[in-house]
Amino acid sequence: MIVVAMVLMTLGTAFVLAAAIGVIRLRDPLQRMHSATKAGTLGTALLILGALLTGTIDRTGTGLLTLIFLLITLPLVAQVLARASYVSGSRLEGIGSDPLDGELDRTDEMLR
Amino acid sequence: MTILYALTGAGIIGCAIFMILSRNLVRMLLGLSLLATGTNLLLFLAGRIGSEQPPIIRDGAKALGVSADPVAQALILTAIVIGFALTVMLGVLVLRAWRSGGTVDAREVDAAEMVGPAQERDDLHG
Amino acid sequence: MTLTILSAVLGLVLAIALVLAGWRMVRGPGFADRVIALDMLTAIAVGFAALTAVTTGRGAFLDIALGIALINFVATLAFAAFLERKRREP
Amino acid sequence: MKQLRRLRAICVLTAIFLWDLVVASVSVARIVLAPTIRTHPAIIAVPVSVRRPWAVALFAYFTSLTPGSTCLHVSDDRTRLYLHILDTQDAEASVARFKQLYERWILELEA
Amino acid sequence: MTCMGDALLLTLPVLVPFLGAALALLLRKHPAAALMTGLAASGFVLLASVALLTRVMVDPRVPLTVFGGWPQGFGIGFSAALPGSALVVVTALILFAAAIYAIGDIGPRRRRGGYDALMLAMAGAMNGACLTNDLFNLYVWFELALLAALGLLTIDRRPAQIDGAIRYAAFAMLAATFILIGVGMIYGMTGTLDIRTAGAVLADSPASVASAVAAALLLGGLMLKSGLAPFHLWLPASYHTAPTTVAAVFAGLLTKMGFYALLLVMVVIFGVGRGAPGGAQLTPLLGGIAALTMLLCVAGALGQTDMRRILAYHVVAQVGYMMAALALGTRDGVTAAIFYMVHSMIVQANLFFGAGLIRRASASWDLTRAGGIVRREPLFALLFAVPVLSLSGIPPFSGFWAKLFVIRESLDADMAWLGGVALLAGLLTIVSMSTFWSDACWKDARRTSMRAVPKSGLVAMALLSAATVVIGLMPQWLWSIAQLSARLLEGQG
Amino acid sequence: MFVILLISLIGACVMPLAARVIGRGAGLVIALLPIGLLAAFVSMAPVVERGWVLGEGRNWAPRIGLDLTLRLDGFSFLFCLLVTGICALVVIYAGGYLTGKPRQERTRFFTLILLFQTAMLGTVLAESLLVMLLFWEATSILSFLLVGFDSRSARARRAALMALQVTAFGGLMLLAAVLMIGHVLGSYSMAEAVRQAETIAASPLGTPIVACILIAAFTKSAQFPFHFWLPNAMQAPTPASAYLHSATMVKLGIYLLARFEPVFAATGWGRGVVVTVACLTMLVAALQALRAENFKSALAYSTIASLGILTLLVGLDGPAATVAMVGFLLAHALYKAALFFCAGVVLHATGQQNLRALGGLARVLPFTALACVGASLSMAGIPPFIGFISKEFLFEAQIESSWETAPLAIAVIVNAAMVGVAGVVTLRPFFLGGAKHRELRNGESLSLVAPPLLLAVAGLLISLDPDWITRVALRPAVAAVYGRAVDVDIAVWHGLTPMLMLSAVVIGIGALIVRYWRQIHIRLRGAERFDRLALEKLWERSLRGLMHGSRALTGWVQHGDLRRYLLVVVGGMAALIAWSVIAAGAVPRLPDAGTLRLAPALVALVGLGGAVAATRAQSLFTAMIATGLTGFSIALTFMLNGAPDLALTQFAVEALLVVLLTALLMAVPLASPATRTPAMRRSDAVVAGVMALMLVAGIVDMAAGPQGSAASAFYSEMSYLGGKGHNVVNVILVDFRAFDTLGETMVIAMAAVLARSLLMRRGRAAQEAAQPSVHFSFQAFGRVLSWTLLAASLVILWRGHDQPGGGFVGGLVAALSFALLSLAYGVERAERTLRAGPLTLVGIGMACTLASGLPGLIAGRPYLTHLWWEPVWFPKLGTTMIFDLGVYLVVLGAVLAFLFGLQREATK
Ligand code: NA
Ligand code: NA
Repeated sequence: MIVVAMVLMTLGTAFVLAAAIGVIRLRDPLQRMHSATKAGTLGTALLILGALLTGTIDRTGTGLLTLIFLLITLPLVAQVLARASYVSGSRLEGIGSDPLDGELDRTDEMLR
Repeated sequence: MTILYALTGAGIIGCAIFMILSRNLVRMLLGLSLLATGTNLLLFLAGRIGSEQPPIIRDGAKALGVSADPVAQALILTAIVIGFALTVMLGVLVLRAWRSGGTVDAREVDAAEMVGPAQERDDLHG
Repeated sequence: MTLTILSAVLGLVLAIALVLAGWRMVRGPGFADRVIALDMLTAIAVGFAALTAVTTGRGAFLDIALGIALINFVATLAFAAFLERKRREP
Repeated sequence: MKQLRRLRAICVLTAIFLWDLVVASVSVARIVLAPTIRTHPAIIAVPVSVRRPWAVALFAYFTSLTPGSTCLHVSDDRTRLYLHILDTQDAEASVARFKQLYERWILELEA
Repeated sequence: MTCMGDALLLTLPVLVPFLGAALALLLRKHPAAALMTGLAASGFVLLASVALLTRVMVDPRVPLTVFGGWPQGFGIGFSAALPGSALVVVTALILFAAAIYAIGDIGPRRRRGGYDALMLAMAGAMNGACLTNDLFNLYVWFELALLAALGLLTIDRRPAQIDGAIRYAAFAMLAATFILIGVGMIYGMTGTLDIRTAGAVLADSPASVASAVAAALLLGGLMLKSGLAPFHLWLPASYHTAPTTVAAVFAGLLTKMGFYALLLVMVVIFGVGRGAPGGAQLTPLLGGIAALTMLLCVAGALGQTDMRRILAYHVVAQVGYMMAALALGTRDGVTAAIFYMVHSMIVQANLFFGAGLIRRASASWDLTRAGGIVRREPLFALLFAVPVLSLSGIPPFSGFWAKLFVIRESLDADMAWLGGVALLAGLLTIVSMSTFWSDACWKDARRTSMRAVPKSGLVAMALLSAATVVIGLMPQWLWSIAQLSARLLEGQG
Repeated sequence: MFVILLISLIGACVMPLAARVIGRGAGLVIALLPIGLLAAFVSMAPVVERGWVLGEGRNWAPRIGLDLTLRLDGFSFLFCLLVTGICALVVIYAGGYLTGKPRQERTRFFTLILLFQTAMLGTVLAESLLVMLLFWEATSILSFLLVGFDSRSARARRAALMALQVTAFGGLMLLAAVLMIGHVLGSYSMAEAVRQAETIAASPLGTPIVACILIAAFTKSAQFPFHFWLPNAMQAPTPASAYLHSATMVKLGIYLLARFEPVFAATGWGRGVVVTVACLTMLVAALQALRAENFKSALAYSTIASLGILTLLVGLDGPAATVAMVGFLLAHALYKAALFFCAGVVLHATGQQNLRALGGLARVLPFTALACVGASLSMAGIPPFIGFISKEFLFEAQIESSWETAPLAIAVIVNAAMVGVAGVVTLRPFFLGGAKHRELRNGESLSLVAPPLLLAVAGLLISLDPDWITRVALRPAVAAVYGRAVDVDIAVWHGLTPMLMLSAVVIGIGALIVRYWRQIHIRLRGAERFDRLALEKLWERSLRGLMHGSRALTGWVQHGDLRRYLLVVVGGMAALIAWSVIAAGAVPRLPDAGTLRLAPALVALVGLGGAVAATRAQSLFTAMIATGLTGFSIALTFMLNGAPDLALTQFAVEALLVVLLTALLMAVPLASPATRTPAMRRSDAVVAGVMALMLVAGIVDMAAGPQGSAASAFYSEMSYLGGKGHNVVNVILVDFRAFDTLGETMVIAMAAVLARSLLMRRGRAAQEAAQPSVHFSFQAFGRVLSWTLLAASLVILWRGHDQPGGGFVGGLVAALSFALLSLAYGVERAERTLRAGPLTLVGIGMACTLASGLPGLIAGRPYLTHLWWEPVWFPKLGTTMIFDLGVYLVVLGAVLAFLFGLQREATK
């Protein structure tokens, strides 16, 4: 059990690190958002799961609640951030056609 | 660790002071918020650091074992909330200044220093 | 014991992630980049809470994890709302 | 019977959700950790069949999980979702996948 | 008197204003009810504080209550050691006078803005600061006073008020930081927040960098609060923007609260006057600060024609005298400082009251435009002469004794030069205040139509003027209290 | 004597009311008071005559060293006679002089005059120097009020201010002198000071004491260079001039000098200074008296000259000088008061003061002319008037003193000038120049002419039969001043003495001056350089300079630039710390290095990095994000060091700051162009850096010191047993140190009041704000998430006593839930959901918090003693919960007050 816990924790942390690297390396805010929210949150979820499995903590309920809340809010945060990035005029790398053009107001110049 | 934290706290305070000295009122406001943060870190050192254990009595126990100093934490908790109230209050003042004068440059927000007949028109109240 | 060491190592990794996210927050270039990096911090903080809970064996830190998740989520939304609205002004 | 169908839909959706989450994260991590970043981002419009607002929201929600896709915007008449896709070669395939994988079950719920 | 009675007496000066503030807040939509709440609470606090002082004078055992019923040193304690309980009475007197004055000065709009709640909160803060034994608690009261002050300052939302409040807030937040770090360091060094215990621990330990830094931080922070030069700059930039009643209460209470804390910290914790390690190195500096404050701020007053600004500068200059007394580092110096503080609180508040009435009558804050009071409002002119003369140090008013003590003690402490500076500043004060009175009251009004001053204003002024005269005629009474206070402060009571 | 003073004081307050009732005769009625007092003093004559000293003492404030001690000796007695006697005449005279003035003004005048009488009596009767000082200052103030009596006149006000400022300066000097004497002797007794004159002079404070006394005396007695206020003081109504500025008040300086003669004589230089100043005064005054254009100022300058003579006599040694001083004091009071009265009559009658414009009044004002002649003859020192006798004494004193001839020569010249002035003021208005005035505004009346006539006659009678006055007043006075009895022989005719010769010379020169006055006068007036001798211009210029200087200084200090203000504060603070550390001479200590924990170290450094980035950010938004990074890292630091409560609170605060400050940033421009030059930034950085280093030194040294807190140990032990809570931090907050929390709650509440009064309220915004444009999903899920947060906040509140949480965090999280609502649906919706106004929540919360302490108080325990109830059906219930609930409500209400207000303002 403890081994599973440790593996999960390590894996989770690795995901978080990967997400952070993505935030650095990816080229535009929308791409970075994918990395930050998804990989980051999954990593954290695994970390919590691992921590719960170590058996040293007597707060399984809280841990699970955290996990669920994180996972439930993750897509919402992703959507809101994505839209905010878009309308705040972020540079979008490599996007060919933009069907949203005309549908959603967008600042011409990126807010910076 | 103590020295590192002391350097960090004081460094934050130094940066905060640098920002407070700016003439942009919003910058000053952010500086004051930073100032509170740095101060809290220094206060934390007054209780000494060393234990990662929270000052929470374990279930079944009657007294607290080795843990971080609870008094310093209680003080900081108070200080955090007061600092928050002050920061936000200053924010409100800055916003009002912006609404009335259209500027957040401290050099142009100087109505209080200009005393005399000019400002008397509007300050009679019943 | 191994758990403690592992936690320390993982903590360091999380700290590095924090440095990276912090770097993006500070460097931008856009407001959106900074906000996204800020959201990344939530995950890191919750991770730290979980690790601290493991090293100290205290569930209190998991309460904090939940608290952070609840709280920071609103901060992200507030920033997003700011970005949405601020665009209308020159 | 209807309740049962709904329960099944919820279970399926949860399972898809968790699975997709892992897949999404792994794929993002792969992209990120690759020696050179090679992404093909795109913004695509997805027509929506479900009508109830919560159902649309749910659809948008699930599309935001899949490997590297996020709902950017829901059109005001709630007939289209606009997705940002991190790495796609074939936009049409993606649209089809969303409709097939999620919308079907959400329709089930809405019914 | 039982212990229970003590607990009640010590709690009321803080509890009643706070309860009143809560009530006033809930009643804020009904200005008349808020007014009555404020008036009733102020009056009740005055009675309670007089009862407390009487209790202290009657029974030599210092009344003490520890909130929460914990042993002394482990909870926050209030004790009515003398300077505190005397200041509570003065505070209550000023606030009661202000409540009366406000009847004619604070209209429904301001009351709906929360005037009464803010004022009562400030009263509670001031009383708390006077009674508390706890260093951090003192900090909390300072913050409360600050917030209440800012609320009162900006109650009309005028640009000048906002600007003044920003300046005030910026300084105050720096001050709070200094004080807070200082308090934290005291805790870090002594492990206690009880002022006396901390002082005892520090007195027994050798001088250290930490104690030197903490002493400087607390001194600097409290200098900011009490407006001592060169940290006084915020005060003349903000006080004058407030409504009259508010400015009067500020002048009477705020800086004195800062100075009282300064006194407490310097004497009790750092043993100024006892040559204890920790604060002794600062003593020589205090004299310079005092001299600078007196001269710089009197000069400030001389350079103005706006009544409120003149008075604001005098507020600070007066703190300079108190600092001069403290700087002597003797027990009689501390006594003189306490005497001066009480005198100055009453007089400063009264002066602002007077300025407000002059403004009411002549529709201008500018001295060059005011005038004609003696003929239109002879009673007011007479009442106003009392604080004017007292501030100028003319006998037989309280200010004469206050100045006399400062100078006398400076001689006894072999710091005659400081007394000389006080004398010089006194001369300049006379020049300033005689011009003030002559211009405001004596000369002819520029405008023919003058408005009558409200009766409530006169009643408030009469109250404070009477106090000034009583102190002037019976200086020994206050001197004895101050002397006993100084002894208690130094832990020899 | 107390009784006398008391009667005088009460009388001063009561008697003038007569002027309200009675018209013309008021003066006579009111004069009963001074006459009665005079009678009382005369009745003491037998005692004084024997050289006894009457003493009385009352304890006033012995701890301050202030005893209300009075003493009546010969010198005081003489003054008392003058003060009360002349007061009687002044009051009578004023009764006539002020007819036509409104009753209120007359009442005021009489009150002031009688109060002044009291003050004078008090000054000369005081034995304690402090008491003397009290009355001395009172005379200054009353003089101020009397000079400026006609306050409508700018000149009068200016003169009054000048008089006040000069004499108040002197008063402060006297205060200093008295305090220094008290310091040297340990007593404020005047007798003691005189007795120990040598001790005083020999003490290190001897020189300043004497200097202060001399300055005090010179200002009061209008000696050069402080003389200029007196001619200006002639703006006072004439009766007041007669009383204050010739007969009595200005003599207080002489009184002081005479009393302290032993003290300044004991220094090597005291007499020299006094004599020199006296001579200068005499010369200047004589010159100006001849230049004076109008009646009253001629008299004023002659008064200054006379005061110079008196000062000279005090300065000269030997008994004859004392005799001469006492004699001249009396003589001068008599004739100068009379002359002022006459001047007043002339002014009253003609409205004209210019000596060259007046003439031939003897026909219309015969009695006045008569009195004037009498007084002038006395002034000119013509036998058999008393002035002659005093002049004789003067010359005798000079010849007998140890001084060389210079003072003598000056005295001769000055006296000659006095003769001239006396002649001029008599002859010109009354006898020369033809009948210029046919129509008079006011004629003579009994109350106007009786006083000067009485004085003139008194001058004559005394010199013809000097025995009584010599016995009763002069001899005891001389004895009192000189310290032992001196044989005083007053007679008009001493035979042919050198003094007589000198008198003759004086009269001769004087006669010439009278003859050629017009020429001399015009010539002297033409010489404008003498104007400068008046020194009032200099005084006013220096006052103006003071004002300008002050303004310039204040402008320089109070320049209005907030940055420089704050720089002064921070720089000053750093300097203060540096001084403190260096002066304390302690060596900094270092704590044990301990183990370096990498992750926490890195986290802390990220915090520092955020702060640095915040200082360098171009945009305010970036600065805010960077600030947030710091806050976040410090919150993590708290968590990593065993402070979950702190971490949670800090996270909540950071989140709320984001919500609230973005609302601010919504309104203001984000770009913040540089407001400082690079040089400024550098200096700011240096100051900030130094300050930071100081703090590091202090904190590190503190951490190296011994550790251990009794309070912490107690709380750790008692938290559960006494406070029934597992979370020690929370128990501290709601129980051990609940009073802090109470205060903090009030802080937040007041912040809310401020926010509410400064920010827009519901209903103030004209139209409903449009739905904010946010993501559809956000609106779809917003409500449920908001309820989740609200529920969580209640859980946090509830569990706070045992687990991380409590009222603060609970309230903050609850506020976040409303923030969520307002972000998703607009602030209107959030406000509607709340239903109650934020301030109402705050008020209820305050009431809860405050009330939670009352049960304990009612139960006879200290306030905030929490009571617990553990029923079987529930774990535990305590008043702490009410307390924490109050905190929760206050925090929630306050944050919402800010939130709603800021968001409204932002979206306006
Ligand atoms: Na002599
Ligand atoms: Na001689």
